[in-house]
Amino acid sequence: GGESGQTTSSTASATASQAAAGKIGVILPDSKSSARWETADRKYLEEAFKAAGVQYDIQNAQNDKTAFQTIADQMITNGATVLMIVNLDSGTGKTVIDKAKSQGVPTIDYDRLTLGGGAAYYVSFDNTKVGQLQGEGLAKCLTDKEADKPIVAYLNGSPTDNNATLFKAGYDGVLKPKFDAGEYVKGPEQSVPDWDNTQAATLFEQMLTQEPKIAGVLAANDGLGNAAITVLKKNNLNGKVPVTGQDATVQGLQNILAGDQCMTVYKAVKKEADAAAKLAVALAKGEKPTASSSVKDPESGQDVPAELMEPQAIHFENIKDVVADGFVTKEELCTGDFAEKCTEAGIE
Amino acid sequence: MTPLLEVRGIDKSFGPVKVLHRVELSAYAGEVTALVGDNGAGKSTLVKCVGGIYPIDDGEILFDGRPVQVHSPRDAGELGIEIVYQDLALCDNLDIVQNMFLGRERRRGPMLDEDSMEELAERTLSSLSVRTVKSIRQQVSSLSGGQRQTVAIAKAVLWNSKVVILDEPTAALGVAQTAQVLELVRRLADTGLAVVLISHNLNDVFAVSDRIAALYLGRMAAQVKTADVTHAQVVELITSGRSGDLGLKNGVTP
Amino acid sequence: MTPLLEVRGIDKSFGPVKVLHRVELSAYAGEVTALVGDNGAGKSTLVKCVGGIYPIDDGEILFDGRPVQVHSPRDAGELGIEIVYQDLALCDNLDIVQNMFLGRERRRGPMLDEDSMEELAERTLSSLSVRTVKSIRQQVSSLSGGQRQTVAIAKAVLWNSKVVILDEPTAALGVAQTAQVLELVRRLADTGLAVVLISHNLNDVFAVSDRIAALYLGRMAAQVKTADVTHAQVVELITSGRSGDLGLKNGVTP
Amino acid sequence: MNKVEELPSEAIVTATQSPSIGNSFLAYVQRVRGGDMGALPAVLGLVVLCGVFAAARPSFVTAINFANLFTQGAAITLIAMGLVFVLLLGEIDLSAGFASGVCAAVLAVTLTSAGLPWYVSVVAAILTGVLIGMMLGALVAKVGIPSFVVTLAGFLAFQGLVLVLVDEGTNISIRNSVIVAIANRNLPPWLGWVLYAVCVAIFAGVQLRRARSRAKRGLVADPMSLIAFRVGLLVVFAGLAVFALNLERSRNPELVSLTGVPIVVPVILVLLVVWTLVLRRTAFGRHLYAVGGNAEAARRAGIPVDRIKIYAFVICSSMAAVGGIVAASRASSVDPNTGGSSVLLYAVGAAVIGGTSLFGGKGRVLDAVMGGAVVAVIENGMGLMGYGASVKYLVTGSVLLLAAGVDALARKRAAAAGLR
Amino acid sequence: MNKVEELPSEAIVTATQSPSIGNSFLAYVQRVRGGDMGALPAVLGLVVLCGVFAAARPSFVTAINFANLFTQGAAITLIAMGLVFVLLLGEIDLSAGFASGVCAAVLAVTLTSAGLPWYVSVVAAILTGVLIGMMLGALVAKVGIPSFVVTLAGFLAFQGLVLVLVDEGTNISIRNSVIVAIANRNLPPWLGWVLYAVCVAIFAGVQLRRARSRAKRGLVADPMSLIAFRVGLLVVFAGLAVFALNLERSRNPELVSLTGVPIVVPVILVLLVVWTLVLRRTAFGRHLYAVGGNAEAARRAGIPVDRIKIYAFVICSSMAAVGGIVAASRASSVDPNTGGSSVLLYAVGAAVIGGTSLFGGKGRVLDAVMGGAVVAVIENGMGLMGYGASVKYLVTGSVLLLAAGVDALARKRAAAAGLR
Ligand SMILES: Nc1ncnc2c1ncn2[C@@H]1O[C@H](COP(=O)(O)OP(=O)(O)OP(=O)(O)O)[C@@H](O)[C@H]1O
Ligand SMILES: Nc1ncnc2c1ncn2[C@@H]1O[C@H](COP(=O)(O)OP(=O)(O)OP(=O)(O)O)[C@@H](O)[C@H]1O
Ligand SMILES: [Mg+2]
Ligand SMILES: [Mg+2]
Repeated sequence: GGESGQTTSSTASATASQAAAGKIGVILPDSKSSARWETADRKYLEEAFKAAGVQYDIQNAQNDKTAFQTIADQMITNGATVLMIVNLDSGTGKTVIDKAKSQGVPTIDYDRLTLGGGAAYYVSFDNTKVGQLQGEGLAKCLTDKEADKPIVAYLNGSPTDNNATLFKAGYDGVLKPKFDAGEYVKGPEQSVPDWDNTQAATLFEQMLTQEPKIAGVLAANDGLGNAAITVLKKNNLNGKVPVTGQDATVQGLQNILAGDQCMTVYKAVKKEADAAAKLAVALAKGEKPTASSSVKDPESGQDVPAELMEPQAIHFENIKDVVADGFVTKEELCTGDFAEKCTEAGIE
Repeated sequence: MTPLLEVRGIDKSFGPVKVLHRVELSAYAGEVTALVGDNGAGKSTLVKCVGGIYPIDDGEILFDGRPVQVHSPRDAGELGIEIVYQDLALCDNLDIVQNMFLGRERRRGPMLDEDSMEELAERTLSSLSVRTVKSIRQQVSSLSGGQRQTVAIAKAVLWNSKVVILDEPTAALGVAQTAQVLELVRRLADTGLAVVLISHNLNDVFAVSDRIAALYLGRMAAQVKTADVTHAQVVELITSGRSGDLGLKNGVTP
Repeated sequence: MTPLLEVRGIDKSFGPVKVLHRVELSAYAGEVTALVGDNGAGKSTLVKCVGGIYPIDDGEILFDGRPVQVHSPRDAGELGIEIVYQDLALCDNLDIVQNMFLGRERRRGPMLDEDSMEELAERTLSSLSVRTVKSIRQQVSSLSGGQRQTVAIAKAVLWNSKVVILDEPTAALGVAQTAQVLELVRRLADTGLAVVLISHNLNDVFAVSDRIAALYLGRMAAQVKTADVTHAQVVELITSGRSGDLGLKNGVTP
Repeated sequence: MNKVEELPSEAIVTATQSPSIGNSFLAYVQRVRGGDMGALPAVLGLVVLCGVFAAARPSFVTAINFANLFTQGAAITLIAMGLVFVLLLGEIDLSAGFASGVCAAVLAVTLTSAGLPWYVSVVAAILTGVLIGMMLGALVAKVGIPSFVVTLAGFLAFQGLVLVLVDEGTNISIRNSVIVAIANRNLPPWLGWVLYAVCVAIFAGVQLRRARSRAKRGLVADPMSLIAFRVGLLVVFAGLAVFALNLERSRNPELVSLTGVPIVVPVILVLLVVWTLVLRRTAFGRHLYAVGGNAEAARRAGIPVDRIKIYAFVICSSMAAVGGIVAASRASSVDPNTGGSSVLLYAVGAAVIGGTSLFGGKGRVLDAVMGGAVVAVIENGMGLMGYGASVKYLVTGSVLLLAAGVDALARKRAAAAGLR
Repeated sequence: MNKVEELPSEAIVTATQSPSIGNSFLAYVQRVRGGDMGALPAVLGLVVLCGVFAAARPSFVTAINFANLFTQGAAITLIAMGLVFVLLLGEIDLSAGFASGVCAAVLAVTLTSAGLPWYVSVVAAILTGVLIGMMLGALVAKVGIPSFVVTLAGFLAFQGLVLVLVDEGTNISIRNSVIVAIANRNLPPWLGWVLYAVCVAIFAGVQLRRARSRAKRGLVADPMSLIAFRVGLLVVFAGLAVFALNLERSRNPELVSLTGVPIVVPVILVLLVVWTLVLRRTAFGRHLYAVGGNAEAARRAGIPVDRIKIYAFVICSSMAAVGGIVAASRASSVDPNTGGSSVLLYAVGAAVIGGTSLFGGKGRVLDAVMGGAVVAVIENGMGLMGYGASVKYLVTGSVLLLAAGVDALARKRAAAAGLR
């Protein structure tokens, strides 16, 4: 966290320099559904803005829509000339975008598209793609284990998180045909409120009690995956039942190294952040940058200029890619018993 | 003459503890009936049964000869029974006027008529010799013990009720105030109300009452005319449940 | 003879209302000092100032001739001042024994010594003529008014204190219990304690007290030997603040 | 009643001097020093907070930020206003947050899926609130389950209900311009001034009439000078506020003009006045205080305690509905988080900071508004400071503590003076 | 004290018959019918819930599910046990959930980043709890800010603190086998039986000694038959529980064996006994009840009210720390949600369902355990039913209401009999 360096300088100078370069306001969604927002996005965006020498203000709405809007109000009050938002939902997002527009402030949808919002740009990973990778990853692990008509359980993300819906759409797209074909058997499914890992453990424990033959777990992120793995360990089923994840956290990667987790999805946040920062800086300087592609807003039917990143599935074999990218360091990952596994996975 | 208020064969237990045993009591219009008895004899419990605070286990309550059901203080109020309880039950967060009119506020349209209530409360209180109350808009939590008691009494006599029951009303009162309250009690009876007065002070009892009812360990030992008994006899009834011909025989009502 | 407890020039206001005006009071070891006064005169407030419940605005408290600071009930307790307050302040959710030993529980090691406390409580209570308490393990919320008062008195006399102050202790008590408490008061004084007794009942006051202090509208009207005054004089002091040579002149202490 | 009228009428209230503005002020100072400070601590806390934020971020004292404050704090304040009624009884309503969510969802669904006109939707939402309140109240008063448990169950169930209403997690956009206007549009400047004039006139009129009626009855009445002083205060402060809100606050005035009193301000004002009247001038309000102060005494006075409780819950949930409507309007959408996260705690916090007791019997609707202002200022100021998530939580907590600390210490000082 | 001893000693307690098992049982029935039902409603609620879930899902009554119940409910129960102390005072601790999160985070950080041995980490976590409690207690008792506000501020600040400790949202895995064992491993079956024998022996011993000591003093004592009955109950029920937990519950018994009493069970038992003793048999416990019942009376009795309050908050936060450790162990990880979401409300709910009053002065540690069991059974059963999120919220709410309703109606019946 911490304050954004330049904004704390006296406002006199702030207003003076504002005319020259403008000021970028960034609203992150929360810090609990995923660690990325505060640990990765904030860091990379700050670096990019600092490098470009523009003023910025990055805040986190903590999954609170009211706070989200308040922050937007305050940023405009504080003189932001570009607004970059990760919306909590499209409704609030649209209100903020409309308000910003009415004040002549352009907006960038970062990571999440505001449906019907009409932001100037959209920069994101494809969340449905993330789910798709999870589904494919699980299928791969099940094939490796030579499972026969495996029962697959779902630990979905928070029922109130729209991204969780997108992830689910992704992995359902892969797995549902297999269920329909009788290749796999659909097991119990639960959404985990607030992505809460402790609740996830209880939920999964009950699934396992009810359906002891669960042979594969589609967990929406690494935290939920770890919760499932803890329960599996208790029953000495860890490693036998593949579990998925997302975010390539140290925890998830270590679980993969230990053989307890099947895969995770790595999103190169730095690339996303850099792309978004580039657009924002250009806007702040009064330029009109062009985007590499565009997506169609399903609600308004308009094309939104977009920069789209590709997520990457991580299995034991390619953990080293994540380390090589600098997303996690070897020191964090290869502690204690994991040092050996790291060597095995070819991590330098 | 039928008594205005009569209770017959009232039983009352708290869990395993039986506090009242087939108690009888009559209060007549125009008379002061004194209810006496030792600490814990069950006087307050009897009053609370009549007032609808406690449900009774058995027995019946008659008002003006008709059996009535008293299930809540509201029922008692509607019959015209007004009670000053020993544990006063004032709302500490309200002021004197608000307490006095609680549950029977005067209104003008949908709004409260504060001014007329204030006026009336002031007049009633001053008639009870309270000289030290600084303001009748004071919260009752800041009143002295006697002042609280006076407010409770004033509250009860403010209404056009038919029966007034006072549970140790003068316990916390000074000499002058006690005299005023006793005078008030007499005056209420003289205007045709039935008054029941609970008191441990036998001088007061003899001074104002027409009848005396003595409760002993939850049983009604005797109910007699004040003129027919002596001070010593009443003390005996209170402390041992009987006195000569009067009172309980072998622990049961005659 | 220096008084065991003395207050000098105590002032006390509640917000804008001044309740005590330079009040003086002395209580001597071996004597019963009666504190009398009309409702709202300030008796209970004075007692609460001495007990550390209210901070005083001005004046000083002397114990055995030494000026002392009483900032909390704890301080008063440590000096050996034990008080029965008019608003009894028992913990309704505790039983009789627990209330009586509250703050001074007997222990055996780190644990409470329930049995010895129960034994002692039972003995103390029975000496106060309470016959109707069903069990001393009863919660005090289920006690009658007089029973509660008895518990509070028993609690205060259970300790080896030097000064005992009783604020209207007999207000809710029956005839026999009142006699017992008055006897107890006398006995406490005779064993060398200083006892202060607040009461509205002048018969009781004359029966047990050695001195009488009369408070009038927050001012100490007079403090005299009981033997030197008549009943009528005390009534005059209470109701008008003066009586012949005694009392306030033009509203100020002589 | 005739009995009493015959009694000798000798005035007992002799200690009160006929008041003038001078000694009224003196009496006030004395009252405050003696500990009866009313809203003073909350006001003090507000002033300190505003001072600190203004010093740290000059943008805090801009017209736009002043206007933002109102819309930002409105929903929480409205919910807190309703909560006061329940808190006055010594009860609690943990479900108020999600109840507002349910009502907002009803609004959204009837507006979009059912396509009803906005006023029907608003009525439906509020009726939903009434229904919820009746249910909660009945469970508390009639069945006798502690309100904490009932409303905890409500907290869970309503969360589920919101999910059902918004189709398991999607979010419904509200596009009706009237509804969106509530929290996002302003009155035209002239209407602000008209409103101001009406308020001042009514206030002065009521004060005068009251004094005159009391004087006629021979009761102590406020002197003219004091009334003039009060009206003067209102004229100046309300005038300043309206003036500030009528300033141009658009960042690109040539693009779009942004002036006027936010629509939520009169909404809050009207509800504040109505509920204050209900609490202070009707028998129902009196009984509410009585039940909260001493339920047994109230019962003995013949007050229908159960009914009072049910009404209080109904009011609370209906106000939650109003808060939900405002929140939905502000977000222009409803999703399963509406009314969730910290809404409830902030609302109860607002009421408590304003001086409402959690043990019942003490509190005013104005408290909720004052406390709501404190919460809104903290949130607004913290927003301007631009801290990261963790620091913001830490600082918000500390600031909340500080604001409450001013209040507590002031009251503590008073208690030491002997008043509690 | 000598004064008193001279007074004539005439027994006043005459109404009590010397009890036998027969009339003890009669007296109990009479007590229950009279309304003093102790834990009965909670037990009844539990039985009903178990019956319903068992009927709906046969897997509910398997050995594995029985064992799961304990580990699933442990953290909430432990936090609820601590909350009882604060609730007894009529205060509340909204921050207990996140306090447990902070302590869990301290555990995780010292364990992983600092690489300390597990026992040092555990001590550090608990000390953090003590510190938090001291802070909260001081603010409530010394500064005089209402506990709702103090702990609301704590709720926010600790949330921030957790975020700081876990590096703004990362998820720290706990790989220490001892810590992980707490909530995930079991005692060897023989140790379970030893523990059982020790418990029974101690219980019987204490009961006997107590009766004998009272009889010697001439006080009313429990008869042998009653004691034998009580011990018998314990022998049967505890024996059944240990037996069930020692059944094989592995899914692949040939692969791996899974038997024994979960380690959290003795942890909870020991804490239950210790805190029950503190509450019922020490002066501190007595004073806690006194302050909760009538703070003014306690103050007048010379009880250091402030200190008692601080201690209560310290106990509450330390128990939250213990709960946090168990939660961390169970999830084998700590993240910013640890102790968040509904942990606090469930914990308070557990205490209240068990019979603890929110107004102070009434409650036992056992209540928290009983209430915790109700909450755990609901969560466990709902998990087996496999509903979607919205239905689950709805049903959980209703079930909670039902469980509390049984209790409320039983008490209501009692109140009608005149006992309140
Ligand atoms: N709620 C209750 N639960 C159990 N016992 C009770 C309850 N209320 C009263 N009692 C018992 O009932 C008996 C009668 O009490 P009551 O208050 O009627 O006595 P009383 O005659 O008014 O005495 P006093 O003159 O002291 O006021 C007492 O022994 C008391 O302990
Ligand atoms: N907390 C308070 N705030 C304001 N006024 C108070 C407070 N406590 C007492 N008073 C006022 O102080 C005066 C003296 O009260 P106090 O209780 O000392 O009287 P008292 O002599 O004990 O009377 P009684 O014989 O009725 O018990 C009364 O007028 C009372 O209204
Ligand atoms: Mg009585
Ligand atoms: Mg007094």
